[in-house]
Amino acid sequence: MKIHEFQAKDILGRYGIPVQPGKVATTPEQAEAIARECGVPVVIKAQVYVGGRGKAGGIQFGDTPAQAREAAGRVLGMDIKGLTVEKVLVVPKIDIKEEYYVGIVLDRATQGPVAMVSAAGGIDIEDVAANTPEKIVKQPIDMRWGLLPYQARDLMARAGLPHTVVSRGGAILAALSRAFIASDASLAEINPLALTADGQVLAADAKILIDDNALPRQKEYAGWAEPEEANPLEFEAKREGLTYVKLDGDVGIIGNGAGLVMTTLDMVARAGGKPANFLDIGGGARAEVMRKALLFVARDPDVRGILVNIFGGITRGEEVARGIIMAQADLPKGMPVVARLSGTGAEEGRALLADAGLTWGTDMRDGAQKVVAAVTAAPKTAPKATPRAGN
Amino acid sequence: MKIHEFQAKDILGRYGIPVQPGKVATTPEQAEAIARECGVPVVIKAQVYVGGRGKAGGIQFGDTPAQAREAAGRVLGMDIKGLTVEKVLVVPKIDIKEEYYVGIVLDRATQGPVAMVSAAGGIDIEDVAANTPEKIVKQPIDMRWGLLPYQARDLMARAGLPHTVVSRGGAILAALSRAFIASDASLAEINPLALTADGQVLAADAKILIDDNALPRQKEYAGWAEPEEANPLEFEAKREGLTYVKLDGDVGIIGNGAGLVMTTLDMVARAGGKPANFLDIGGGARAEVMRKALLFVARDPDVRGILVNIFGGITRGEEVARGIIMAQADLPKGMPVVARLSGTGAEEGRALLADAGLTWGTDMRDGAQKVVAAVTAAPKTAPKATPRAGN
Amino acid sequence: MSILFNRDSRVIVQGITGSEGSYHTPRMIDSGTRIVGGVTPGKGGQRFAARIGDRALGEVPVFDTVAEARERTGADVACIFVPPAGAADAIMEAAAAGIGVVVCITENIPVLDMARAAAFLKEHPARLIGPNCPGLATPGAGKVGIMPYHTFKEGRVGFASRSGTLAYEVVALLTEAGIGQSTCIGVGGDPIIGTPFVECLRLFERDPETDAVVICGEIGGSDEEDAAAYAKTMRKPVVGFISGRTAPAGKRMGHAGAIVSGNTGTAQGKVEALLAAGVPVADTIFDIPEMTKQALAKVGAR
Amino acid sequence: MSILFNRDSRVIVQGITGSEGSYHTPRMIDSGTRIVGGVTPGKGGQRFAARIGDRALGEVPVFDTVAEARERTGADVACIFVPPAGAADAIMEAAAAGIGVVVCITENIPVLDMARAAAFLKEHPARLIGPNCPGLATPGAGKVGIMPYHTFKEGRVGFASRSGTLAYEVVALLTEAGIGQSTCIGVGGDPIIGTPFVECLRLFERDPETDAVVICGEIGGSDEEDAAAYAKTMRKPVVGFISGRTAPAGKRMGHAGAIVSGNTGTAQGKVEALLAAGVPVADTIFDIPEMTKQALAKVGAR
Repeated sequence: MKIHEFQAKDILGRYGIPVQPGKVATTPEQAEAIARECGVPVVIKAQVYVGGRGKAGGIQFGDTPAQAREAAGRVLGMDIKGLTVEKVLVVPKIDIKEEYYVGIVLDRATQGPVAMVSAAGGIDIEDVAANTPEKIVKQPIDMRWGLLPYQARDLMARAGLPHTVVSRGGAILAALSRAFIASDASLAEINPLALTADGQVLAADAKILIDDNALPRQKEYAGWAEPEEANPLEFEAKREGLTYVKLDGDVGIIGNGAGLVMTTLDMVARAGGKPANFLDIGGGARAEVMRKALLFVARDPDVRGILVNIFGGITRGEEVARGIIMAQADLPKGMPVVARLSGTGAEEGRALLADAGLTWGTDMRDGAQKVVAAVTAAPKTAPKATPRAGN
Repeated sequence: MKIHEFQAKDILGRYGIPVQPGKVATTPEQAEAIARECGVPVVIKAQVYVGGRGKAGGIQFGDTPAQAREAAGRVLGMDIKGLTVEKVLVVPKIDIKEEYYVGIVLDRATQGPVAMVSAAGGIDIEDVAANTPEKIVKQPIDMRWGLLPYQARDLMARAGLPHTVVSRGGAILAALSRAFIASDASLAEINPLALTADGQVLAADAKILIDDNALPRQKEYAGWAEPEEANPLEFEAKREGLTYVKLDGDVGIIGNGAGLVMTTLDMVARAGGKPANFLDIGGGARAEVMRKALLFVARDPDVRGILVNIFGGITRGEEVARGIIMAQADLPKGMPVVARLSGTGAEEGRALLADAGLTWGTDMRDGAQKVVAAVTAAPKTAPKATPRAGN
Repeated sequence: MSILFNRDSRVIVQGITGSEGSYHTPRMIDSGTRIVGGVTPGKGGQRFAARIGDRALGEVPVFDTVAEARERTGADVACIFVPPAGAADAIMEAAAAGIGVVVCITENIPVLDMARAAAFLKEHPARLIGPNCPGLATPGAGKVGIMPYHTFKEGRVGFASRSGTLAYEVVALLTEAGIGQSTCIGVGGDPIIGTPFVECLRLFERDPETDAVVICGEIGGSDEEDAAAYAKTMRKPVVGFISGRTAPAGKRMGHAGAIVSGNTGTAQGKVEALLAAGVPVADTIFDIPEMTKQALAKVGAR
Repeated sequence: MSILFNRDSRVIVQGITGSEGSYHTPRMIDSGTRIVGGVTPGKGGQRFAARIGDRALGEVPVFDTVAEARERTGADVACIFVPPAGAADAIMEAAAAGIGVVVCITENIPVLDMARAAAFLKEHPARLIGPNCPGLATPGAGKVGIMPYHTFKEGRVGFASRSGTLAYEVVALLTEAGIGQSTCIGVGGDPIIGTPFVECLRLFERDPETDAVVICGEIGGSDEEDAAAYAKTMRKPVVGFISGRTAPAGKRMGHAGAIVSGNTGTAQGKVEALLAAGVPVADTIFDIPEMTKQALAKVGAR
């Protein structure tokens, strides 16, 4: 789960990591009041779930409270990579002398978190990793010990940070490790970790991702979930327990099991179509779940046909067929739905679909070809009925 | 550091361990109000820093709020082993079906905490350990992992607790381990862990000791420190950074280094005296600290003479001597003080003492004999002046 | 005839009385698996009656702890259906009790719980399959987990897949084509799993009853690349398939582990690594049976 | 001539720029100890100028980390003066960097920090002396810690004590009686220490330059009982002393470790265990020199 910079800094603060005092504004007037309270000059930072907001104009400055109001007015409502800025973080401007990177990511190879430090901070760490990997030092974190303070200092020293930063930066990194583990993060970055002209070391920006699987025990952070404006359907799907990813094609895809759905996407692409989404209904879905999933996919206005690909194991083919039939009444008129069923209950399911006059594929390839043909045949400019929300 | 039952239960509650809802009262009227709030019948439990309060009448019952008030009236102000009851915990009475013991103690042999479980709860666990040790099962806690939930359940099963308690009791013990480590406890006991007639498992009583050395980072718990009524001097000494233990004799003892002070006590005992206290002034003490220590020891009305035994290393003999001389003005008239100095600055110190007409011993044995002789010679019934507080 | 699990294996089910455990246990028994007991803390002393519809499939004892279960039943394999919050603890419990093969079906386990369990397994060696996997099956001996055993067929091709339903599809295609399997393993879709492809290949390479191996990979991580490097050194032929060729970067495709990060974990990279190691890669799953036959023919196997 | 520390030892001081470290480092140098560097995180690159009053005793480099210090100086012994909150971390840092002997002077370390450090030392073997101890001294070679070195005398009696100032008193009595010491160790007064008496006895037993050993124990724990059991098996004679005979049960006598719990840790029990093992126990510290002479005479030592 993504969280905003101000929320990430809130977490850091709980573990004693210094951050600029600041607050979130949703109106220019609030921004002015915060600037007055925390002292000018201030920085106004767009709070959106994407990187690169600086280049997009999402970071602006105010030398007076009035300027802070104006700057906030410019940033609020701005569109950054498809996301509308609804909040800005207002913090006192600091005089940064040097910028470093410290971060912790989950690493498959070592089967745990890895701490990383680079003297080259303030820029995209993936660029540093790609171009000058020797500028990043890494240390796997032993889950039994966490990142011990001395290990954090060692990393600082090995990354070539100034002597004066080794001690405080090490304490910050060790605290970041505690925050990472206690918050069930899958990524926690401070970039830049700033050394100011007056010798302070603080987190000038922060990014944290929380492990979705841990949200049941991270109740407070789970409550921070917000729709990602670019993908309101993905947010809603998550809340409904569906695994949905929006893609940029026009063929809706529904299946059970992540690998099977991915393979179905590949098969549709091979048949000349473009998948509009990934939707995994998981194991053992009943008719009602199938119905909801279909209506959910149909809510995407780009979708012009839907392929359902189910392997019947715990999930039963006849249940799936019933769900598809139930959905017909609420689907946009003329929306082609092709179902391909195999395994348990597949025959019963196919019979039900045939009785209802619906299309089915003999296998995954056949289903893919049929749905692509149906979408291609349909008039591109046909006015689409707004589907009713499945409930 | 000792804390009260209600405070220990507060900590347990933070880790999800079920306890009876209840509150602390300092007046009978408060007890009545709490009884009304949490529902009768209630138990009124004296909150004092000693065991055996039940036998002493410190636990009483109230079937109505009015009875709760009366019971609290009887318990509040009661003297239990020299301690005056100033607070009572009022909790709903539970119908206990079985009682178990779960506890975690620090174990020198395994160099860490050890979890213990016994089906024989509700009684003094030291008696169980002495008489039927086979009824206690133990598991050292690996500091790298903490007590894993399955290990806690294993202990429950091995202790022969009923099947239905294994799961919930195990969760409680695992939580107790988290509480122990996070709170820097040196002991944490739930005795009894109660199985109620309606199948609940909860902590009916709790005892936690906090490691004094960890108080700087356990700020909240450090704030819970209270004078132990029986030993107000010990509480005050701790606040002043002196290591003081009250004993039952009449010869005050001051030294530097725990082993040296203990050896001095032994030497005084061997010379026929009875030590009134243990006071370690630590390393590198200056004259002012010595003066304060002397006046501190003299505040104990039992003290009839004081032996100062200092090995001069970082601590300097002449500083000690100056402190002793400075204290004379504020010490009770006629209170004999014998000083024995060795090591750095010992000669200078002895010269200063001799100039001031004060007694010194050539070695520890000589010093002990001289102070015992002085105390024995002093008239036992001499009225003692109240010493002024050292400041 | 198999790796990890055979006719002599003695299996316990952790979480046997839960909804998943009680559903799948009778089906495991029905496939021939010798289930010797179950574990549900707090329900020790009870007996679990296995039943599918009207068919009674016997009773097994339930224990509070794996240690007890192992002591009393001599179990050497555990199948875990414990909910996510307790699943990593269940894995550690099984390993500490000396269970040799631990199959964890549970999905949605917090990843740091698995990081902790992975560290624990270094001190308490046990072979972990999963989590977030359908388990394993040895046609002719039975299954440990939730695979649709009736589509499987006894034979000499080892099979491993990161995805469950995709595995069923591919195994069904193999069976239809007359190609039997020695052991089929769902390695799991999480970023941290106990037995990645390379470990499966090592086990199959050593298994006298396996002639060739099919692996079905997907985007994310580098398990397929690691497998490719090892496959190069193997005597036995390997056939590969990679799903998610059309998956965009940065999106988690269902499986927690199925995500392309920057330019690592792409389908393209995996296909290239396998091809470079001499492992033929199927374009679609329908090509897998024929390629497997060719591989078997190459080593002169039945 | 010694155990743990000798003329060839290369010592670094952790916390060298702090008040304790900067006070004691010159005094260690003055005793002959080869101090090769110091560590204070954040002060790497500086130099520490050792000085007692007007006497300059040379300069040593300061490093940010023990790893750097060890790499650049070849240090094999570390002396820790780091404040309590960071002391356990300093111990682990030294051990992880490969320092063989770690002497921790710091007192008031939270006991669970030491429990963690003790577990860490099982994975990163290093000999820890202390914490909450005065360190060690090898007369003729120098000292690591804060012992009053001028009262020590080169010789062949090993010495170990849980208490600092008591140790100084007893060593002074030995020296006055003409009995020199091979190595004197303050093992520390905490419940969790790196090197209890029994380990000291093992080291002295193996040391060709030690003929007999004196141990000064106190109430609390069972280190003296453990030592007694081992002393029974030793070739070299041991003389014992126990302080705290008049200490009441349940009271912590200064040292965190000096507490009688129930009927364990009593002076009486320790005295009896030593006597039963054939270790003579001195009634007062004044008896120790004579008993040590008798012990030496028994083994025909100088």
